[in-house]
Amino acid sequence: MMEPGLYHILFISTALFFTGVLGFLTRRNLITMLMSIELILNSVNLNFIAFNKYIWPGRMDGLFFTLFIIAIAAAEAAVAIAIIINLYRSSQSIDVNNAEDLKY
Amino acid sequence: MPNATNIALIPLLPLAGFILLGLFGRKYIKNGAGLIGTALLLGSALLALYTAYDYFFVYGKVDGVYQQFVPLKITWLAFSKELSIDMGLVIDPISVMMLLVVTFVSLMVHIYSLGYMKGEERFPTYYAFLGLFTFSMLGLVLASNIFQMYIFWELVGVSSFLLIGFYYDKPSAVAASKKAFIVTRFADLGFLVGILILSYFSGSFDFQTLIARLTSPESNEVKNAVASTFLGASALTWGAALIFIGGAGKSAMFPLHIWLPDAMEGPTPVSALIHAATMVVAGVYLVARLFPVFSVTTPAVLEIIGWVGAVSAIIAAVIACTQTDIKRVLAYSTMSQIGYMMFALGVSSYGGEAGLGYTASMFHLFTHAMFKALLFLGAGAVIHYVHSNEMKDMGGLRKKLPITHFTFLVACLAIAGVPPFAGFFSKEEILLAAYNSNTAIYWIALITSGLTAFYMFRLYFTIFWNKAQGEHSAAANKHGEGGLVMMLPLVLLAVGAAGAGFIPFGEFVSTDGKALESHFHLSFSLAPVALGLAGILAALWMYAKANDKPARLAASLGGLYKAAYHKFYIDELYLFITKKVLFNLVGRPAAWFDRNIVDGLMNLTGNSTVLVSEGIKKFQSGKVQQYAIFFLGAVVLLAVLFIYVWR
Amino acid sequence: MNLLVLIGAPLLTALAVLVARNKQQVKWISLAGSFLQLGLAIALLLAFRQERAANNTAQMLFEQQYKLFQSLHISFHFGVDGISVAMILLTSFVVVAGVLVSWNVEKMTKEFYFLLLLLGLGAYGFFISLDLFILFFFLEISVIPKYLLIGIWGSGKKEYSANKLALMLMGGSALILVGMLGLYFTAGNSFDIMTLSKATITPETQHILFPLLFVGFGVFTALFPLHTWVPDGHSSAPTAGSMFLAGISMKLGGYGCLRVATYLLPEGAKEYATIIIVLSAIAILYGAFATMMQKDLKYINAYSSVSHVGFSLLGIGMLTQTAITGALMQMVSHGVMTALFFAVIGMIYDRTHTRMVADMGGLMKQMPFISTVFFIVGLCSLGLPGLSGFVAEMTVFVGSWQNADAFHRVATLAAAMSIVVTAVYILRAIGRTVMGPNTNEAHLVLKDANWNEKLAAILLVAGILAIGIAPGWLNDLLRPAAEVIMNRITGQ
Amino acid sequence: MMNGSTILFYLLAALTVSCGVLSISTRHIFRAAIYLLFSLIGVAGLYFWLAYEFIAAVQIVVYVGGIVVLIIFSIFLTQQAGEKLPRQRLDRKIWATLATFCGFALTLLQVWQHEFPPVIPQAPVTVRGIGEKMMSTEAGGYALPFEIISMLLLAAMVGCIVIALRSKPETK
Repeated sequence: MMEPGLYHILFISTALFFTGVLGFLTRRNLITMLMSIELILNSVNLNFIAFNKYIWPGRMDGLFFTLFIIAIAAAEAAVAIAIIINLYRSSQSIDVNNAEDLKY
Repeated sequence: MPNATNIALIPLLPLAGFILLGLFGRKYIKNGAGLIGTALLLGSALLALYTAYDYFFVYGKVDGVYQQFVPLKITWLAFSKELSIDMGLVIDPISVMMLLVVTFVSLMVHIYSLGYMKGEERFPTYYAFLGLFTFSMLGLVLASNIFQMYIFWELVGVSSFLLIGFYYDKPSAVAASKKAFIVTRFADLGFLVGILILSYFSGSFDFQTLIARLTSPESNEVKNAVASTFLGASALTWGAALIFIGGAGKSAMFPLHIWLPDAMEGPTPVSALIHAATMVVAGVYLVARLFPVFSVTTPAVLEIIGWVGAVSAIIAAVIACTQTDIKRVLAYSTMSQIGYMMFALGVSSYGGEAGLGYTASMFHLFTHAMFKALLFLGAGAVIHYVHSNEMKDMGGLRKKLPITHFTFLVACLAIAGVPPFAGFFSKEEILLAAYNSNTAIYWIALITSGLTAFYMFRLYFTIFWNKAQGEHSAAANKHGEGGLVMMLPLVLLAVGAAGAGFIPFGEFVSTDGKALESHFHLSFSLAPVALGLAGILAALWMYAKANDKPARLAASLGGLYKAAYHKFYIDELYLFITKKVLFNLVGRPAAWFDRNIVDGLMNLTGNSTVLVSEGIKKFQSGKVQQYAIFFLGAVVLLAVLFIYVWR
Repeated sequence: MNLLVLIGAPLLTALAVLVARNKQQVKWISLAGSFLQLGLAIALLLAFRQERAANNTAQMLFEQQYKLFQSLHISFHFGVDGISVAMILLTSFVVVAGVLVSWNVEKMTKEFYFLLLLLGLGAYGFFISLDLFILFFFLEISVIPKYLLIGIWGSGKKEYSANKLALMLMGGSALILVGMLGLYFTAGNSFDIMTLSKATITPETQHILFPLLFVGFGVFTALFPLHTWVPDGHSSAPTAGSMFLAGISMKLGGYGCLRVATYLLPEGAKEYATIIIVLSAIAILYGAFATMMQKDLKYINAYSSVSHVGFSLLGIGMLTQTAITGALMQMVSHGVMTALFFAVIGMIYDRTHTRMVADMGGLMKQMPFISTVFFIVGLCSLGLPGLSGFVAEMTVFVGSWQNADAFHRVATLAAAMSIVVTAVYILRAIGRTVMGPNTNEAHLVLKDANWNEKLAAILLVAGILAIGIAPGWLNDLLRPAAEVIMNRITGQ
Repeated sequence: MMNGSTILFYLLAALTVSCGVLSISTRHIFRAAIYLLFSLIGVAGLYFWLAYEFIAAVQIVVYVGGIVVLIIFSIFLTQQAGEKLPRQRLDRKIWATLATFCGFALTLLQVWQHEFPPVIPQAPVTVRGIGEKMMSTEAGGYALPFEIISMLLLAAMVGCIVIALRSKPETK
């Protein structure tokens, strides 16, 4: 065991990211897919913060990006859930495999 | 000097008639159409007569030689400085002679039709077509340019087509008109290619230039042409032979004659004009027009012409003996007589005494026009009276139709070569010419002349004698012989048929323009006249009274009779070639190939595009996660590629 | 004469049609506009002859140039030589006739006439353009309306035909575009035909570019084996559509083959002449034989168009001045003739509601006028002297025959053979439809042509006769222009 | 060498990753939401560990307090209680796992192969510093993005309302 540093945090964020990706790819429920997306966003946030901390500690760009991403994530989640609920209302299902009316 | 305006007016007057009657005839002129057409043609005929007088007796002869004049030449279509299609008028002995024949016979037919076609629904159209035909025929005769001749040649063909198909609601008439057009068209293809070959080597379409360049063996043109050979014959021989094919098609020479008997579906006066007196001799005229080329440069082709003519003459004569439709008998007789004219040209050579065949051929053309037109018009009068073409519906008509009977007899005597009628003189010269140069052809001609007399009198006796009077249907007798307008042409033509032989033809028409003495040998004439009389007597014996001799004779001849009756199955052969070979083996596969292979390839291109896009469409499934997997996979793949492979 | 009026007149007419209030107005505006175009075309012919008579020997007359995209060297460059004048005249005749025979179109009349006029506009623009880019622009203008005309107003399997036609023509356009860009970049960054004609293009480049351009334009003019849009397209198109398609559109291709491919790339033309001759000879004979088996009048004319247009391509491939003149004459002649043919077929179809030869008979009795016109156009098609087809075909033959080797001879003979086959199928069609006994009771009450149909037919017949009886004027128009092209080919 | 900070880090890391994995693997949707909640809390803890208290606070407030609650509400709206989530198709699972692991491996490989510059310790940022920077209109200030984000949020709000509005039935 060694002192935790940038590599450790990057490992966590990578793991979280691909966990989210896997969830996004394998879940059929739209809400759980949304959750996976939140995981992905969080892993990105973690990256930003870690880089800000370890590589450019004198600046705040990573921090601000994180802030904005959180804000946008909130908006995104709200819109996504609105869409999901609307979809549920119209087709009584939020299975992603059924939501394919707009193909071709 | 020839007067260009007068001569140009000869063909233009009938053309005016065609335009006038064609455009306004149906609505505004109607019954006056016949008179207008006839009047215009009368003007034309008078001008032709004047021109002939003027040419033969006033200015045509210079130093004892009839000259060729080209009073008018307009460039119609120029291909290059040298090569152009001109519209010109040529005045020389044969063209003037043809002018006379065409205008005279056409005038007779015009007058005759006033009675014969009276009451027809398309009376004005009929006269319009007659005008078109006369115009085209005169244009052909006067052509100074080989392409001009081809143009009018085609126009003549189409007017013949229109007139044969005049009764357009009769399927047989339509079929006959199509057949006539297509067969002659096929022959015209040969003519066209022949023109192209000759004009390529001579560098001109103009008759005068072309003949001048191709008849001097030392000229470069001839040397070039002889140098280039194809299948063992020189290009020039091919060209001349192809041109003759054109002539043979129009003149119904064996084996391109099959259209002529069917062409009898047209109104009878039309048959008289087109398919007896004028258009069918266009082939003879063409050979005569290019005679110097044929005789000087390509004697081999001339020999072919002679044999084709002789074979046609005898085959047609044999077939004519067996036919029962009177117009068909006359049609085969026409073919046979044109065969005479052809082989007369074929046995002739250029210049002086040796050119007797040429003179004889033209002479026969002239006399034949008279008596054959007369025969047809007479037959028309009979048909008009009986309302049938079949011999078995006729008989004993000599009292009912006295004038017709008399004129028909004159014509029969003329064609049978009985002196002193016209046919005797011209046929005599032909036989003499043949005797002098080709004995085999002479014998064929001699036998043919006997056959001619036989089948003509077979016709004559069956129509006018044979049965007792009144045996044919009473319904037919409503109108009498057909009035003055129908009888006048018969009489005038009978005068021609009886007297035309006394014209000293050699004085006017010969290969080189110099006068040719016609020699008359009593001893030579004996054989053909005797044969002719024998033919007549045989016909008298068999057909003067109704009996079973013809049937027994036919039975004893067996296969020969049957073959002749079926026209030696040539029609069937053609039908086989066109229907079975051309349609089924060429046309149908071509159409199938186009629909299925060529178009199939196009559709294949289209369909494969559709198939590919159907395949690609699968990717666009609407399944978000599938997209995401592809996306991720592609990102990873690209990342690997960019990082490790393409670094 | 300002050439812009030739584009302006149809454009204004088309716009006026758009704002017209009702069908009557649409029709009369179109008619007036098309007659105006005819008048302008005739005025152009007269002005052109006058200039030439005044010894103006410039290759192109009435040139005008306006910069469009300076950076790409594209400009509106207009000018006419004899070929263009003849083609413009042809177009104006067909447009008038097309407007007249469409008098009974009830479905979406305004749009129909608008598209017709647009097609005409494209053709006029195409024929006066001296800039490849603008030429291409107008070519495309004349393609799209055809798709709509067939797809909306067509009959039979119209969607299939419209798609096929549009796709094949677009494919041709794509080849043209590539060839054009090739020219642009290899010959000094210019789209201008006059500039390009003076540029030196290496034989290797021509070897690549010529097939692109020739085949591209060849698709438009039914180059074998890319002709299969012709039968389907024609048979599905409405009458005026067929007339425009065969009368004008196929000529765009022929004009392009000559003006763009052959004129600009003479070495390529020489190199590929053999292939062109073989293909066109096949098209002529094979088209004729295929026609023989058709039962539908429109298919008959469509296949015979393939055969006839083959003469144009044959003439171009023969590369002699006379043959090229003949090819151009054939384009003009075939344009007028085939437009008339389709017009007549349309008239018959409007009445009998069938195009099957076997279902008709003896129409002469009920419709003497239409039948007579049918006769005339049929005779023209089989090359009767005195009508336009003869002049054109003979000129091609005479021109072709000037190549003295066996290959050219055989090709010419094969082509000449088609005139017999043509006679067979034309006479069969005529014999069955207008002649013969009446086979259908319902046809006994049919009426003859209306005034508008008569006018259209008379105009086109006049065109056929004008070429057929006195071909001199057309010859004078086309021959010098063909000579310019020949000089470029022989390198003088 | 284990000190409290290190132990804390590993605990937080374990919490975050394990809850993340559980959240995407459980077949009970409600549990998934709760695991997500803990995972997010773990991330917030990591922010604390990194001494970014403000971000950690925002993370807790927005994610834990906002988004997860929103998700739970939507689960209530759309899901029958106790119902298990449907299984995914096996082939898709296999492909997804394959692609994910490849990506994961590749990324880690890249991360470990990369030499980052050495760390320079600095004073932690204060909330005041964040506030000043955010409102600053000078170079390097974030006033403009801030405004844009606020516009975006407004737009999202309007969008949500529009989407969620029950459309009037078009029967008439």
